[in-house]
Amino acid sequence: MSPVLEVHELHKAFGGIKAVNGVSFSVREGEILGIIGPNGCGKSTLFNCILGQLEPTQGTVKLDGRDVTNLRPSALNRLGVSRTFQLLQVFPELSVRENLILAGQEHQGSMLGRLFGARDAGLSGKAAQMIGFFKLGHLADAKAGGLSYGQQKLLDAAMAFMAGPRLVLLDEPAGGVNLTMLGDLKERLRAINAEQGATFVVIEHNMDFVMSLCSRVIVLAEGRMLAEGTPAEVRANPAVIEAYLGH
Amino acid sequence: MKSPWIMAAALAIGCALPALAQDKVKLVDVIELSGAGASAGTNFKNGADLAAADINAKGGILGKPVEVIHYDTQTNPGATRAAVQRAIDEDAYAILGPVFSGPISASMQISQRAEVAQIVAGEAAGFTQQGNPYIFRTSLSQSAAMPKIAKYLKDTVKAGSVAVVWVNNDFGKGGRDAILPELEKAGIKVAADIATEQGQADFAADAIKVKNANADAIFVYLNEDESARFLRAAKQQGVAKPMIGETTLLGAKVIELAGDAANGVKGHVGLSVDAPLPGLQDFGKRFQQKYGYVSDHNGIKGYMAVHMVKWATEKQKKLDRKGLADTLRGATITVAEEPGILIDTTILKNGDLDRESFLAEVVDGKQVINTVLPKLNP
Amino acid sequence: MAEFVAFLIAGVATGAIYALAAIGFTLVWQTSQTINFAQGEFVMLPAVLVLLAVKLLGAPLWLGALVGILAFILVFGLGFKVVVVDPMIRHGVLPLAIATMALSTIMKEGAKDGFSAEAQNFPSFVPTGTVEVLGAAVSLQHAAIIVVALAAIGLLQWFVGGTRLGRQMQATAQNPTVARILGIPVERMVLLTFVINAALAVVASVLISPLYLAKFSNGETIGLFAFIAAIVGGFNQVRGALVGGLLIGVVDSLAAAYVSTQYRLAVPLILLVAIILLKPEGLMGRKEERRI
Amino acid sequence: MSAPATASAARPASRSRLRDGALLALVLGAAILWFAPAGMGRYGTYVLSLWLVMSIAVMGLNLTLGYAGQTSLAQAAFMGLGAYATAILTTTYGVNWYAAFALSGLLTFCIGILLGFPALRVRTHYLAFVTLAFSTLIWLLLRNEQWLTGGVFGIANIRRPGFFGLRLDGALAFHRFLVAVTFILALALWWLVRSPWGRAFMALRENPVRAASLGVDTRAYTLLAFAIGSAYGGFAGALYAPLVEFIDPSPFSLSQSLFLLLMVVAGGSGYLLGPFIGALLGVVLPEWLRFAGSLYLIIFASIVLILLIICPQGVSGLAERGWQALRRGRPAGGAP
Repeated sequence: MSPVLEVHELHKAFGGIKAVNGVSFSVREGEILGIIGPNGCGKSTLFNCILGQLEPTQGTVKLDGRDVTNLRPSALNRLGVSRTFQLLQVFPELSVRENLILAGQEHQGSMLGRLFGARDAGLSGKAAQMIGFFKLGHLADAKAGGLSYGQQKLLDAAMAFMAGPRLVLLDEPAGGVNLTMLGDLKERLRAINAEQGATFVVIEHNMDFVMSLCSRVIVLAEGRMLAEGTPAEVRANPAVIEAYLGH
Repeated sequence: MKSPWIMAAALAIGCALPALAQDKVKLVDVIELSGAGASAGTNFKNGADLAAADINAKGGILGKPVEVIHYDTQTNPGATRAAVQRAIDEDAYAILGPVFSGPISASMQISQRAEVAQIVAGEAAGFTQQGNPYIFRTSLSQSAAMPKIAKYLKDTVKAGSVAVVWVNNDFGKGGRDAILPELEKAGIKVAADIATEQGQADFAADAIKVKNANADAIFVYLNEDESARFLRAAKQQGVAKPMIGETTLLGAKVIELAGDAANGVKGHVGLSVDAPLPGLQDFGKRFQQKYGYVSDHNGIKGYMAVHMVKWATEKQKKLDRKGLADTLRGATITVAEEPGILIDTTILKNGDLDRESFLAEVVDGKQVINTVLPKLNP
Repeated sequence: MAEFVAFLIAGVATGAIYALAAIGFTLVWQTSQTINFAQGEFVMLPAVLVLLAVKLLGAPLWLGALVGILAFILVFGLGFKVVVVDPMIRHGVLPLAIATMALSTIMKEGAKDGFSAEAQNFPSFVPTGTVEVLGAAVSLQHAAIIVVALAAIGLLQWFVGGTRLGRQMQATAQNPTVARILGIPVERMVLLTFVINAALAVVASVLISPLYLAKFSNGETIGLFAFIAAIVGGFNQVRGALVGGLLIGVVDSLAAAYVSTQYRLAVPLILLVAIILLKPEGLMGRKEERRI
Repeated sequence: MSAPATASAARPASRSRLRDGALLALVLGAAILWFAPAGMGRYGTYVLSLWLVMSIAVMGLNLTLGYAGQTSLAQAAFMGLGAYATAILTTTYGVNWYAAFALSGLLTFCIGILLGFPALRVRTHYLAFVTLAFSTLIWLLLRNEQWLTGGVFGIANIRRPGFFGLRLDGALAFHRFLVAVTFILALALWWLVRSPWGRAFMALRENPVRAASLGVDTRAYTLLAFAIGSAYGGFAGALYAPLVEFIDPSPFSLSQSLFLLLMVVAGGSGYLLGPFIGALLGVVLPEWLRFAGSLYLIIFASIVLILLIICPQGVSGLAERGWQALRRGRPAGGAP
């Protein structure tokens, strides 16, 4: 079975600084891949290169075998790659429901069809389902800007799944979320993975979260891949211990 | 959310004032009080106010006091049209102003439809050539003034080539478009054709261009303060050729602002408080007394406009709006008959004027009238 | 060639006017992200207030100048900051920019109705006369403007870099949150920049008005050109105002000379667009961080 | 132009309901305005007509700025392009007004797309500066190309259109025509902002990066926001020309673009009815203040300034806040 995402020899330099220095890996269908590493190891830059937010200096990104390097974020998303951001990124002036409909609408029909078609682009049902799934039912018509941080985080994740993506990249989903919410979030992600067979890549700082969620983990340090393996293997890897304790 | 509509209706009703009973002679002055034309408009307004005060002090028109109401055009056609429309809804006896040709063009059809005389201060040639019988000027049009200048350049200055400096608004462009064919007719070469912006910060580049054109004379057609600043810049750049202009180059304001640089400037003056006519000089004194500065030609126009209404109304012996325009058309108003007209004036059928004008020169910071040019059709 | 030099020098002289007016733009932008559409009126008004004070009080010029200038700094330095900027700054750049447009109308109309619709001479403390620069005539007034613009920018650079107060101000401009943590009285620093802005406007007004005359409508042109100059030079650098001002002056002068007098305004604007598309932070500006 | 962050507890998003209220207000407003001029005189009628025309231009800018978050200082220039296109086509070439109206919209739509391109590179105030330059360049063209535009002397005697043989030359007839056209254009915009496009525009305003990551083609929507907003400017111009029956470059200058921006913000940017309120403030209020004589512009500007200081979100923002406070049963308080 071919991998969903293939990253080959990706480089990204800012001036003289090499933030990502030759990273290659692939993501298999249905797995939850974790990418960890100390601050400034190039995790976010790697993400942004894969997602077309930044132009890689060198290297290729393939989705289902198709070269998608340098594709614009919106085009990539419509091919089924979805993401969340490290900092909160919901649309504060739109309601929870509208946020979700927006997350799905560009995957439906044509531009003109969206102008003359239904107001909700036929996504009300799907949005309600997501709202239920992420337990935001009582807030469906509230402005997203008025939600608590944890609730916004859930909404953020829900938006990423709205269009039934092939692959979801989550950038520090656990950051700033309290423990109860964290449990909720992990449980929801697992459920989606199990029910829909969705494939994830998670960047995370929170080791416990990654280790308990992911089936495979990649460790980055100074723009390079340091280790790769199951959570248990990685935890036991001396180079990883060195990198983490050394910092 | 219905409130805006209700507010709108209320405001609009507030705009629609009831017509006043005719115990006054109500003149509405639609004039540039803000925007690019504000200086000219303010002069015209003050002139009209002074005229109303003078007339009322002597018992009004046919025993009724004159009331002049001023509405700002913002030097914008849309707003001008609103103001004129309002004047007509308010049963104005006559409309005075505006000055700029855009606002005039936007409003003259309205007064024509309502058959109300509109006495404007514009000098551009166009609007009296459209067969509108209700439009009247208060000054010579550029198409009347420019031949005189071309003749002056040819016969008196004996210039073979001229640099033309003009301000790029309707006034300046109109003057420029009117003088170029006259220069050609007179066999004078145009050595440089230089547009300037109203409110331009600095005239050094223009002065250098004029200097390099090396023409025999320079024709300057700018508004008053720009005229003054151009003269100063030209002096600074060492431009030594004679500066020839029209009313706006030789006015008292220009002389005040330009100081030494104005000396030696010559040209044609339509209306001036320094003209050798007692009426104009007396007006100039009283205007300065009242407003603290010297009136420019627009102040004189405002004063005349009100007196044109007075003369015609007394002539027809009734407050008849349509009759006012009919009486003015083709009339000749003499100072002997109506001192407030300040200078004998003949009104042509199309609203243009014919009257004496002057050739003047600035000597030692004073405008000196050299020659009185007769009417075209005495 | 001599002709070209003459246009160049004339452009530099005019550019100094724009530069002097543009400094204040960059200053208030840096500390409070305020785009002041009334900046031109800020330069117009002090001269008018001085003349008005002389007229109303019947006072000698020095007293009128003192009264007019103090009144201006009080109202348009302090008052502007406290009454207009403070309540609006939290709501983003746009509403405040719009408010300054309304303010510019009030200033313009106020000067017209309160003083005069006519241009007035404004006395100069620089002797009249011209100096020859590379064969071109430059008035002493223009020369003084260039010198003062240079001095003002030098002084500001020294103040910001070399004094304790100035460094506090700079810290405030760069990151108010951190500055506040460091115990810098941020509010007072921002206020200080507005007072400096008003004082600079006074200097510009006093120097420019003898040339440009005191007239209510003068702010329109000066404001537009100062604005263009500030953007071209770099909105977030005080020295950008100088570079931008001189460049725009020269470009304007050369455009009038060699392109078209009717389209001379177009040339600085095309330059402006080119700069924004190629180097948005301006010639001398720092790159502004973009949040993702 | 970040949206005000309200850290308060979750509050109901009453926007959607308000927008449907907006439809009701539009229908009602059109009905009132159809009959309003009765007994108002030609002046009152003309001012109302002018208000409607300006409202259309402000509506367009409100779409570009208020909904899609793209600052434009060129709306008056687009109005000018529309007005001149219509005037030239109808007076010089004898083109039917309706065709000229459509062509004006098409022209400004296309030029709007072109002006949108810089928006793909630079944002916020830098974008504003580019549009400022564009606005002035258009004005220079209108003034200088006398062979085409009449230059500073403008174009006079612009004919008013008819309607299936009905003459609309009279003030009241043309006013009613304007009410109908404005109503249709407002309705179209109402539909647009409720459609998925409207949602995408708002997403573009609030967070373009996030929007792109959700598949929103930010490039296409940015260009469309400019194009549609500009086309409304063009439509307004195509109506302005026959309303005033004369045009010259002055109403399409940079200061007028700024003034239109003022109307958007003062009326409430991002609200469907905001443009009507904004244009009411910008067009009708100064007329109404004329009783104050020479001080009327100072009073007008002071009112706008005070309004903005009290409520930077404009009148609609104030109304929404008051409405919400009322519904929660407590008096409308100050700023949040």
